[in-house]
Amino acid sequence: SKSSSKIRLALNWKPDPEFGGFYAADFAKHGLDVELLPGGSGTPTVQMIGAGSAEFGIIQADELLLARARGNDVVALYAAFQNCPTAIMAHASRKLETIADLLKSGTLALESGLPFARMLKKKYGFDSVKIVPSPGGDLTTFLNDENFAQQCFLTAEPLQAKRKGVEVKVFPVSDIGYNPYTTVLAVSGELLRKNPELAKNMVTAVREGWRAYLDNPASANQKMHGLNPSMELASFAEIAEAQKPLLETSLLGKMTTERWSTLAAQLLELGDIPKAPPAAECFREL
Amino acid sequence: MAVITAGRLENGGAAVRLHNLRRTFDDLVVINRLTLDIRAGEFLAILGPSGCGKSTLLRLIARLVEPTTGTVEVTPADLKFHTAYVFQDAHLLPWRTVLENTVLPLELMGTDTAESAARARAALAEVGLAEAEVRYPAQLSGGMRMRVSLARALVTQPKLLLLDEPFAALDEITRFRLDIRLRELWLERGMTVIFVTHSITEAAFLADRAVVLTRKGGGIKMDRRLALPEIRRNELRASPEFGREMEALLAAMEEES
Amino acid sequence: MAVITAGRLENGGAAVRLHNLRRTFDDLVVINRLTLDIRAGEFLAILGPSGCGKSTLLRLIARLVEPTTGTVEVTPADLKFHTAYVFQDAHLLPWRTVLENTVLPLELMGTDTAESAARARAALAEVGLAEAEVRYPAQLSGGMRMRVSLARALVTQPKLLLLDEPFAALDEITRFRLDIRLRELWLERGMTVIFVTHSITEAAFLADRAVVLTRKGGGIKMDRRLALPEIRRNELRASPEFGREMEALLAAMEEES
Amino acid sequence: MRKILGRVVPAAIPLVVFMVGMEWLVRVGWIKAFLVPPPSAVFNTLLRDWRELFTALAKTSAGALAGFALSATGGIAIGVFLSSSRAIQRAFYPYAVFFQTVPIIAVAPLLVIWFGYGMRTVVASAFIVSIFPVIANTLSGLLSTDPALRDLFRLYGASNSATLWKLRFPAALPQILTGLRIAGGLAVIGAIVGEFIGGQGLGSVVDVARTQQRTDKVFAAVLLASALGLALFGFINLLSRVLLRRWHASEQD
Amino acid sequence: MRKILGRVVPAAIPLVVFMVGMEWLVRVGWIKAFLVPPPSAVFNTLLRDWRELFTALAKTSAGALAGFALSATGGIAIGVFLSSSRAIQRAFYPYAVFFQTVPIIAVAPLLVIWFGYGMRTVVASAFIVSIFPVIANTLSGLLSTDPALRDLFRLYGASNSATLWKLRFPAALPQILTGLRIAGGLAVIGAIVGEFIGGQGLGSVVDVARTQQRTDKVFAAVLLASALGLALFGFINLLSRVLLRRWHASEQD
Ligand SMILES: Nc1ncnc2c1ncn2[C@@H]1O[C@H](COP(=O)(O)OP(=O)(O)OP(=O)(O)O)[C@@H](O)[C@H]1O
Ligand SMILES: Nc1ncnc2c1ncn2[C@@H]1O[C@H](COP(=O)(O)OP(=O)(O)OP(=O)(O)O)[C@@H](O)[C@H]1O
Ligand SMILES: [Mg+2]
Ligand SMILES: [Mg+2]
Repeated sequence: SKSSSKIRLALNWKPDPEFGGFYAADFAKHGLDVELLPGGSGTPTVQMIGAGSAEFGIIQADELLLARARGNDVVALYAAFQNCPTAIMAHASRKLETIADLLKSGTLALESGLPFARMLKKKYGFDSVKIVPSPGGDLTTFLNDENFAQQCFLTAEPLQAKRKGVEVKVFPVSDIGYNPYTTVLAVSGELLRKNPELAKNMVTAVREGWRAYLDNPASANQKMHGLNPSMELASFAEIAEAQKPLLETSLLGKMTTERWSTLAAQLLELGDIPKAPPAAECFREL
Repeated sequence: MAVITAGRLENGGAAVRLHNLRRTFDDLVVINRLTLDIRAGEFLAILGPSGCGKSTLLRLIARLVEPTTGTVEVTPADLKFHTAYVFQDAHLLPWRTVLENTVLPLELMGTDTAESAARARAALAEVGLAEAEVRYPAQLSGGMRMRVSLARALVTQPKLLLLDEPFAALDEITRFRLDIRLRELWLERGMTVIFVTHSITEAAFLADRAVVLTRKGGGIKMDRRLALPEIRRNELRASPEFGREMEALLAAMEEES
Repeated sequence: MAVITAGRLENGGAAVRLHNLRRTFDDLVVINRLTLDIRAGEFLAILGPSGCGKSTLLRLIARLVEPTTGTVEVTPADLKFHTAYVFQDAHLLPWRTVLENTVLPLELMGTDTAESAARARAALAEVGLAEAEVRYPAQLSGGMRMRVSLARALVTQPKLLLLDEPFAALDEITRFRLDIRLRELWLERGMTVIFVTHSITEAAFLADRAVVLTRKGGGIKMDRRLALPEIRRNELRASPEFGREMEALLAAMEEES
Repeated sequence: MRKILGRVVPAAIPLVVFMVGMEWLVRVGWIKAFLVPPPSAVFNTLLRDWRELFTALAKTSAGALAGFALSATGGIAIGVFLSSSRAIQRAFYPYAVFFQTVPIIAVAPLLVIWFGYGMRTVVASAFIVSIFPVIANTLSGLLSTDPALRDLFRLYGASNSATLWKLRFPAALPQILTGLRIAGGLAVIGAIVGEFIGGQGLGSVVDVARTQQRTDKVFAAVLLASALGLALFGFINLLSRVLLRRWHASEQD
Repeated sequence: MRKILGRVVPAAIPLVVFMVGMEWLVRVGWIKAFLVPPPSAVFNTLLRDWRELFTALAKTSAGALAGFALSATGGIAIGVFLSSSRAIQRAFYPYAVFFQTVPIIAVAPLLVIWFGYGMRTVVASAFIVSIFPVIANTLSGLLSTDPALRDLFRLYGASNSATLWKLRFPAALPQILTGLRIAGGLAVIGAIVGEFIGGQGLGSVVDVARTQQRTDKVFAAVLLASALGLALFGFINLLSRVLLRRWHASEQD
């Protein structure tokens, strides 16, 4: 069958604990020869899946809805992060209580164009805060300016900031009711129709991989550190531990119609998509 | 003598017919209503005050400049293999040595390399530059540059040779020597030579026919066949016939000044 | 006459002393052991076969080339305000019109603009280019370009005028006229003139002293004071004294060929 | 009028051919619309979102032009400085190369901290990206002056500044203009990269449209950026024509 | 040896001065270390992480060099093509400008999809970013041929290709080399930008080090990129020296 040919899985960032389960997976056991392709800033995984330049890819749920609305038939198979790790962090010294407080002054760096940013704007208005582009994981400005808040990954930048001696307060975006699945394994609709078996094996392998990683991240961490030596081994362990609550081990990749529908409704309301697709189109339980 | 003359006529050179030629640059009329028949194998000198249009006339004949009206007819027509031109300035390629510059026309005509080099060396020896062949133009004196340019024109065996004051930058001794050599080559090869010069003596010494252009208006002031022997030696310069031709040319020139 | 002579002596021109001068380019010895004293106000012609080092000598005097060994001494020393040079090629700035090119030395010396333009126009008229002042160099004939270069040298009132075959590209009539004019200017202004020429006649006609360089070895073959009257007219060319000087020069030149 | 048409029409032909071809390829499905939008969609977007796009274009133009102006003056000045001696070239030219190879994105935080968010960062980025071609072309132009003309100026005791302004600079002009042609396009790129960091203009539009997977809008913005680049290019060509027409081979027909 | 020292020393002086100054400024706290690392820290990183950094440098070099080689050949070819007539210039030169002003980052998805992850995307990016200066300089050089020499070739009935290779190209060489000087640095930048997307080499190191707040490593990587740029630059200078020494003013002392 197809399983003998090489399968590409496009990641949207370098090897790090966010992808721990994929690196821990034993694909060979399921007859798969998978190559993990680490990405960088701006790697367009959704388009790559659609265009067939990778069989599988890692995306976010909201990306998938946007893609489908643009005619790119991509289907989610496995959601690693049940809870969205995207958050906003501010200096603890500002003594902010809520996101609403945070939006009353200072500067906020947000990744341009993300739906949750518009949601924030709709909810609270950006009249008294200065919105600037996200520096993408760099903390220089944040460290330099107490009144600077920035979008972050719950498990990444806050730890970094602490290490640099800055106490931070973190506001997960799920607090405002925006909670798309993240680090979602996706495939093109076409491939799924043609070779459901392959997709099933893939999901099985990934699920086992995540289970293994949650049980014992050390060896996968070692492997990833080898591939991404710029990140220290200690950080791998730290993050692997910190991200556990977001993964919700009980579910291990499962997705629900309800959450997809909620997300679709939110995007529709924001005007990001012209109409909400049926949730069943968006993901497949294998 | 007859032998050489026969050889000359056999080859024949190119014939040039200019008919009612006119060339202007913007408002400036440089050549006007100029009609001139140059027979195959003729040695024609063109004289005229500075700026009167001599170089323009040569360029028209070489088809480097298009006539505004009128026609230029050269037979045989294929300029590529039949015309050589020594420009008023040397126009050497600065990135080529003397030898490489001399060989250029042969290269462009696709002549075999070994033979080209030999011919180029012979031409350089002719102009007294055998020793300078590996130098670059920037390392030459003004007169040496002009001589390279001359050698470059002589490597090919043109049917039509256009010379624009080729010897102006040379000392008189070298100049006299080359005058004689040019006349010899003409006799040997039987090409048509059109020779622009500022020197009335040189015109009289070299040519069989001289044309003096008017200072303005772009026409012909005088067109004179020179009654002088075919073989010219330095002694000729002192002869009364020579003096007579000189005087006629000088008179025409003076009227134009 | 005496008035002019007095004026000439008053101004004085620059004196040039070359002592044991040597200049080589790589292996090539161009000037060697050359010692020459040029008095203030002298009119010196330099002759020699093509490539013998005449231009190099002028460039050494103008300090555009450094001697390999030996010394060049010009008094008064300030070249900037005292030297003008007509190069063997015209060397005009292609982006400037004829007038703008002529005015350049005055501009560089900081002369007032209105006066500069007037002087440049006068110099252009002198060389017969009054009508061409708005043209660009690319629109000129070869002889016209050289005349612009000459005009450019004459706008300043140099104490030392270096001329490298300035009239080579001109017809004989114009050349004779400019020969006379140059001699007049020299008498009026009393500058020192060093004049490189290929024309033995011209050297004899213009200069008070002529130096013939050797073909090789970079030395002096002949250094001769010309016994001719101060004021030179075209009639002089036919006189026996003139013939005698010519012959002497010719003999020296021929030995070097 | 004829003349203008004569210039625009040849340039338009490949464009039209290309556009029609693209439209066709996308329509028949050989190229996927979510990768490359059909030209018609891009035009629609240009029309529909023109207000947003043109406001952005105005900002980008301001940033790119300011950066370009700085590059032009700074680059020429540095080129002039470097041309003054071989030793100076050896000492400082490598730093210009160094400066050129620094990826803006790597020093983005410094830009933001020094210049703040917004226009000044954009201008700085446009400047950094576009200055080197001006330096390189100015320098090489200034070093190519005809030695004979240099002698002429030396003879008349011309000061360094007179030699520079009356000889070396005019002689180098054709090459300097080529440097400016290159710098024009780079300034536009630099401005857009700066806008990714500093947040405004077409860069911002592209950034947002990318996350939104609005390829039509990305292409519309890119098209406008290119139009800006072309306008700058056209301006420099015009300048070149005016300055060189009378004397330089490259501007004669 | 002396000669090499004579070249390196003047270039090193400003560097040393700058380094010492920076170190001092950071040590006394005028510049914050998280903004700009002290040079000593950068050196430490270079030593400590040399294996990772040099592996990355090797990849980036391969990408940049390949892109540069493509730009050089492609740019010269396009310049030659454009120089063949005014009409062709009018028809196609604007597209070269267009091509130049497309921000790589905006068309990154296309690059990745057409060229895949890794080296080919990096090469494509380096190529796109660096080709225009070669085109512009080649074209302007080819158009500047001395008309008198063109006449000479016309007279001898030289074919277009002979005129190109024996006249116009050698005459344009000084300008083409300037184009290559610019393209060298840009190819390095282009490669790094490509690596941000395609994920390898120094680009990747910078990308990760940024998120890890390792400014020392960012600077170390930038330093290596610049060294690569300098090496390319040095190579072109050498080439220029060899090709032009005998006849062109810009390479004579
Ligand atoms: N820059 C240079 N490099 C090398 N050789 C040179 C250079 N300049 C001149 N020469 C050589 O020096 C010699 C003398 O040159 P120069 O120009 O002084 O001759 P000239 O007497 O003026 O000749 P002409 O009458 O032909 O102008 C020539 O052999 C020439 O090749
Ligand atoms: N390309 C051009 N554009 C404008 N005018 C030109 C051009 N070429 C020549 N002329 C003008 O045409 C006239 C004749 O020039 P030409 O070069 O034919 O003169 P010439 O007789 O060769 O003079 P010389 O003896 O000085 O070389 C001059 O007035 C010159 O200014
Ligand atoms: Mg002429
Ligand atoms: Mg000379």
